[in-house]
Amino acid sequence: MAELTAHIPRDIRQVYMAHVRQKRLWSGILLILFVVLMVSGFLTANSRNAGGFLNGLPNVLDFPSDVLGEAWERAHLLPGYLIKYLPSLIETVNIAAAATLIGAVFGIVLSLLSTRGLAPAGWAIPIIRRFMDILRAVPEIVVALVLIFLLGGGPVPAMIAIALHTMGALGKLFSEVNENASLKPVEGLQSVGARWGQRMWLGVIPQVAPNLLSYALLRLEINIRASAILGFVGAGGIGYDLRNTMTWGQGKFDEAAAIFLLLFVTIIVVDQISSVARDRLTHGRAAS
Amino acid sequence: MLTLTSLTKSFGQNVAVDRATLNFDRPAMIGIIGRSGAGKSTLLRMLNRLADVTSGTITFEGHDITKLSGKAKRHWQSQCAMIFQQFNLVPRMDVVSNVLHGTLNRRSTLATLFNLYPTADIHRAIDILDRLGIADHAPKRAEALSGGQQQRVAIARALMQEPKIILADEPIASLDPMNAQVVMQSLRRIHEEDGRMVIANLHTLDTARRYCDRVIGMRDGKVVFDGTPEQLTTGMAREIYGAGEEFSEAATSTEIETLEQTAAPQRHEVKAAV
Amino acid sequence: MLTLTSLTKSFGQNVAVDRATLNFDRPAMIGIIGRSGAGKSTLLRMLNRLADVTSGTITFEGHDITKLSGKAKRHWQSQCAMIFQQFNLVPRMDVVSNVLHGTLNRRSTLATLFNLYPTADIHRAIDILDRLGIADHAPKRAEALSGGQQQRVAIARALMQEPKIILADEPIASLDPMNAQVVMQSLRRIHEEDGRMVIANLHTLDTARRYCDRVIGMRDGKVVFDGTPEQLTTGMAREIYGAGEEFSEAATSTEIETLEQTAAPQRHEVKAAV
Amino acid sequence: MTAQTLKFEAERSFSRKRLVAFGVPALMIAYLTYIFFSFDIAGLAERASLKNAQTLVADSYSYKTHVERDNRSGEIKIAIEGERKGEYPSGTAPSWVELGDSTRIDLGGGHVITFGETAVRYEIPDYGVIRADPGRGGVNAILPTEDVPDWISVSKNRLAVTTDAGRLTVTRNRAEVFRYFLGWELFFFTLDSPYHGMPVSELAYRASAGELSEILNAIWTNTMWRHNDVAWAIFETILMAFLGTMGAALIALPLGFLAAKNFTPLGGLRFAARRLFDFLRGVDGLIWTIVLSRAFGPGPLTGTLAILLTDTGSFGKMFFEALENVDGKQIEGVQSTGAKPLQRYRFGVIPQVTPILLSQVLYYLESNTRSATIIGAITGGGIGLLLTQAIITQKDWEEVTYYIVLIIIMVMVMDWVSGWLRRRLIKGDEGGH
Amino acid sequence: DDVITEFRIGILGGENAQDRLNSNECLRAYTEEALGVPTKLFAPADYNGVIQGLVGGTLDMAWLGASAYAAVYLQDPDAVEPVLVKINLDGSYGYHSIGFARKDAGIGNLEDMQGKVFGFGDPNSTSGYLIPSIEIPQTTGATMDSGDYFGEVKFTGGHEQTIVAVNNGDVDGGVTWADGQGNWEDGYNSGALRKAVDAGLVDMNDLVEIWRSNPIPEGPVVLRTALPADVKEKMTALVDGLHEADADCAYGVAAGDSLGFDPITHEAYVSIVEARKAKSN
Ligand SMILES: Nc1ncnc2c1ncn2[C@@H]1O[C@H](COP(=O)(O)OP(=O)(O)OP(=O)(O)O)[C@@H](O)[C@H]1O
Ligand SMILES: Nc1ncnc2c1ncn2[C@@H]1O[C@H](COP(=O)(O)OP(=O)(O)OP(=O)(O)O)[C@@H](O)[C@H]1O
Ligand SMILES: [Mg+2]
Ligand SMILES: [Mg+2]
Repeated sequence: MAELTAHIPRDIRQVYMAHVRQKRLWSGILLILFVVLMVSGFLTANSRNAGGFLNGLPNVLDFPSDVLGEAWERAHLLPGYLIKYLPSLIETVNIAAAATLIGAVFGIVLSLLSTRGLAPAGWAIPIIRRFMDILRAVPEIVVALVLIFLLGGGPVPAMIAIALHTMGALGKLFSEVNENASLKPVEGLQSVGARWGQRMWLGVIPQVAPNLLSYALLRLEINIRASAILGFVGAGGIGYDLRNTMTWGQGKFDEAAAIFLLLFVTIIVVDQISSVARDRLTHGRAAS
Repeated sequence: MLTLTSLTKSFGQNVAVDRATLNFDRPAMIGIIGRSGAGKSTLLRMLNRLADVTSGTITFEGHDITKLSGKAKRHWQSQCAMIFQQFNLVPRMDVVSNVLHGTLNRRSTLATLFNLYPTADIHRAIDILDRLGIADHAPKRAEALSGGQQQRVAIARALMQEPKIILADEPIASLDPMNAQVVMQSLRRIHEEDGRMVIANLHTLDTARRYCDRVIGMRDGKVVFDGTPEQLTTGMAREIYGAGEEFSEAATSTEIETLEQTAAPQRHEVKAAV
Repeated sequence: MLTLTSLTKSFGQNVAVDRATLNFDRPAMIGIIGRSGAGKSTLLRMLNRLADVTSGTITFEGHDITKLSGKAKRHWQSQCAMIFQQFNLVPRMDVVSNVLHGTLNRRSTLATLFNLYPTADIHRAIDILDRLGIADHAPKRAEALSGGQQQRVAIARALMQEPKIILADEPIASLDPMNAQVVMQSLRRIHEEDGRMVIANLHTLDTARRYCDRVIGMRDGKVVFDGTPEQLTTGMAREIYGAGEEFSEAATSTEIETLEQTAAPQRHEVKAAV
Repeated sequence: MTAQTLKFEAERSFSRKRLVAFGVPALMIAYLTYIFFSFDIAGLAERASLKNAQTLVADSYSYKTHVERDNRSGEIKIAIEGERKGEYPSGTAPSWVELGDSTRIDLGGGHVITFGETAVRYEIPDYGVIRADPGRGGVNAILPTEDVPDWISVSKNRLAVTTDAGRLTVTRNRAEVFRYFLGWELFFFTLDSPYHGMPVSELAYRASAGELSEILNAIWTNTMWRHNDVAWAIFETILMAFLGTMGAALIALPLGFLAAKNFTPLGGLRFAARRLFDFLRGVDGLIWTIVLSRAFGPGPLTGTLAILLTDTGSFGKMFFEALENVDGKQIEGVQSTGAKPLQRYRFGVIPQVTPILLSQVLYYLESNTRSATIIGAITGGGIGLLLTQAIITQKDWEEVTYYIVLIIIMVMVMDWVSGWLRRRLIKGDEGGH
Repeated sequence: DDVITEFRIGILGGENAQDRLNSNECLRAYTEEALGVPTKLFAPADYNGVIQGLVGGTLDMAWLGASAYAAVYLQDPDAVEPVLVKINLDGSYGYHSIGFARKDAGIGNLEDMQGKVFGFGDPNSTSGYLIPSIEIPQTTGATMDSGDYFGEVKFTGGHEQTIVAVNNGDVDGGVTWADGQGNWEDGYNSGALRKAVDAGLVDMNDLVEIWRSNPIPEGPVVLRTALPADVKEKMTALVDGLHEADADCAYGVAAGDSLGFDPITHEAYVSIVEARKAKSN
């Protein structure tokens, strides 16, 4: 017995030391790789940029101070601008809300069709999943620009573009939620002869609704930004006004500042409301 | 009225139900016993058409229901209610809604999506709950109920279907002895008062003996016993459960009286047997 | 060597430890008992300086450690190892790394940040694990171990510190009787073989009696008993636990033998007492 | 309670439920109706341009070759997509164009266009011959029929004929024919490359005979499609996403500690850190791009910094939330050994939060690839710029298609890579929670 | 700073980014040769990118539109100095802002546009915004605010978008640039209309000209003021002599046929600067 215990640790020592050496080697390699990637990446980006990082750093505040300076000078005009651009802001929010609504509704359908165990046609699952991957992979701006060419400017191309992207993104998230739903109620409903729609609506949706709603809210937050950005490329809303005033430069910076303020406040407000609501949905309910 | 002919179900290599041939000519209360993996659940799931049949046929009142699909299959399911071990209710919905789900097959999808159940159905649902002694819980969420109460809700849902057959897959396995008794008595009463056929998978011999008119024993997918409770001797039971000499009736019991008599030392054996 | 003088800790209105005065003149194995909220944990946490002292002093080998801070405090902590009820290991790191955390105070910050420990330390860690009988688990993640094993890893981490004192805050409260015995025996062995002082908060009288040289009883923050296990009569115990006539030794027992003797009926009482 | 009162109650509860069941969709429909009118979706049908759609679709999978005559000098120019770099050397022509005193252009299917001395003749099967004689006084078009079909547009100074075989426009100065072909023109080799028009078997043979690098070089430096620039652009986009995301994570980690209640007792500091995160997040990446482009000018660094700033806000918020949820027991355990504060964080906190942080960072890496595409379109870097410019120019739809395909592949690959890394780096975590 | 380590040229929009880089590649090579420092081309997405680059000093040279030059000048008069201007084939150095509409909409002149939707291009464009926004009110006697004379006034984002928007009927009329030489049915000799016609996007038979501005001075080639004097000299000489040295390259850089570049000074743009000031708040 004594002999046995005497050489066991030696053995374990060797095994463990080998383990440690390997781990150190790997973490060393990973660390070096990461540092090399970061440094060389930074140097590449720096050299391919017009202005260098170090040269630019002292001037970082030039632009904001130009904008703020002008806005300050004509601060009395600010309330007027806020009112002037409110309709654009509403349009931006509407684009986001409508797109989120449409995207979420289709996202639910897509997710049910692509969740194993729930989908009525198993063979279609991989097809629908790839379809959602593609919807997610195309940046909204691409769809929006193409649609602007086809449908003309305005809110609709942006809405469609965001809705498509939302469909893909929410479809994937929703189907992950669905996967965790219990199949027992579904089987129970199946045993009474319920149709697919009834099984989903009564058996699955009540289980997953709080999570879906919470994800949809998060998406709304993201979509408001997206909708503002698309305005930038001509899809209407406040982004369009922001671009027109911002690119004019000196002389309209006060308007740009006002628009920016509107947009910023909206984003923060929606962000805060949605994060409180999401917290309630996912934690509050679960506890009760 | 219900005939199974050489009914077989295999999962790949594994034959879960092996050429089961059974005939039920009048509504009775039937218990199916057998140890875990014997194929009891699979048999019931084929009857309800939750699972497809590999070979063999099921006929009910002269109609072949083995290959039904779509609407016809759902119609059959509506006539052949199923009760599960885990109740399989919609936990977040209230009790009455869960019971009303029994009418889904009869109502249009759209109407049910908007909760448009006829008032008469709602009333009947409450009557059924009342009959099962849980009407007071009608407005509660299903998840707020105890196991025994949930199982009675499941029975109520089954009754709501006005089924010709009620299938029950180990309806009392998740329940404590007290609740188990209430649930089995409800099933028996339904059989006696409404004259419906009840087929229940049971876990324990004494339950089958006490409540059933006819007992079927399965082992490794095959029907190895089919007779009255009286014909079910301890020797027979040993064969069904594949147990040796140490087998004792009490080991599979969940009856309250039995439990209290044998108390503590029994617990280990119960586990071993389950 | 260790002296507490009128040691007090209050949380607002609530006085958790109330003028505790104790003197330990040689390394011994000391058990502290008392019911929940008596102030046992708070006392140990003050000793390790995880919690600050409200008033009174702690001196160790002539040095006042009551008000140490920064480096000196950390140095004291490294000499005075602590074992927790919930083990307080880093679950995602492997067992040896957890044990090596016992050397953190001695090694340079930079090296340890990158997990660079001297080979000698690693070998010693494995030796300690071997001594505690869990060397085989050395490369596993701490979270993959059972409770008893995790507690032995925690003891190994404490030993790695080469401490003069080992404090153990209910080291066996989360363990089953089998593991509890192994852990208590380890602590006792450490005391006997290495001559280290061990102070353990214990939950149950019989453990204290069986393993300790000296038992301290606390009630409502005050030291109400200080003596050998033999001096700890049932009447004394009743006073410490503030229990009435119904108090029985077995109610607080976790010993395996005791458990088997009294079996089932006891379980309820244990819960009530805990 | 009697069954009667229960029934009554159940009825009431069901009417309530119906109200909700109808109310929620009704609200949604009401909102969408409002959107329908406020976005003027009805008017959209009119505005939607089917012709544009056709142009777009046709152009995305086909290309056209221009044959153009200067009516004054009589000079003939043949160029793919009418671009200089696709021009045929003078005196040469594709097989369907016969140069000579009069130029005969065979559009296939019996459609033949002839450029005479001055006159232009277009034979259209089942219709007849269109003639035009452009000169000072106009194009002088003569059609075989009285009424003008809608695929012919004619005015005094301009004649345009669009058929399935191709297009002809004649103005006083120029006569121009477009013939459409399937495929992406000159995708691999430009006209001046010796490999242009070479069959695949021949190419394979040459490649095996040691010309592989020349062949690849010819493709790589293709002046029409500029594959090397496109590859750089993709690389720049990924670079922006990678640097921005990782840089933000590195900066947000220490800031996250500042914002977490359990690590920063100073309320003021915490408040400042949190508001900083809100601010960085609230000002979108796009705005940061504009703000930064004054100081750093156009290029990928500006895009990187914009992503970095926004994500520092997002990560900061997520990190401090994760930090506030850490389990104090592990920290206390490490602390009780006399560990220094930095060691406490390293062993008590970092192992707990790494899986959460890592998975969030990797998730962002993928989504930032998309953001980098958009940001690139503003600051002038990466595939985003190429794409938006190609769309805005509204003629190079085959390039648009090419870029879109590349972007989809890029995002999907990044999605896959980040998923793979997530699984590799956080493996074995399932047991930990 | 008397030595430079690299030279950065900004290129304005109007064409596919790739094509822009492509046609300026020869200029880049000549610059590298002349200055002996690495030279890079940048093609930001819009006017603003180049303007910011010049104001911030991260670009050394660009060929700007007149209005964009004014924007730079107004933000920082010392940032850049104009050195050269492109000379057209006829010796002039100007072009026009052309107002146009769809023929089938029954619009033939500005009067017909009353109450209709009018489209500008980019706010920083001289012909797409600045000049028409000053000269059209002189004709109509009303402001360019939405609802005053025109029913609505929008920015389409650029010349190409304006043409497509008018052709599609999204806006009833718009402005874009053209040299005003040659024939309408060809989309004139050069300009945005000509490019759209060449691309097959529009049929000039469907469009009519409804307005034309006074000649607008061609935008200047500018150099960053802070560049060392010898660099400025070399670059001015290089671009000035480009047409003689390499006509093909000059074609690419000038985006079409020209007689090359001639020297110019800030004085030529004073009126444009004033116009831009007038349009600012
Ligand atoms: N979906 C399935 N896929 C594969 N094999 C299955 C499936 N369902 C059941 N089986 C197998 O079929 C056999 C019979 O299972 P079944 O569930 O019918 O037994 P049981 O008698 O109900 O047992 P228990 O008392 O455990 O419920 C078992 O071997 C089981 O592993
Ligand atoms: N951090 C704290 N803040 C406020 N009160 C505390 C804190 N820690 C302990 N207390 C209080 O101090 C008293 C003594 O607690 P302590 O944890 O020391 O008791 P204990 O004897 O260890 O009990 P247990 O057996 O439950 O661990 C209790 O009343 C407790 O509520
Ligand atoms: Mg079963
Ligand atoms: Mg305690």
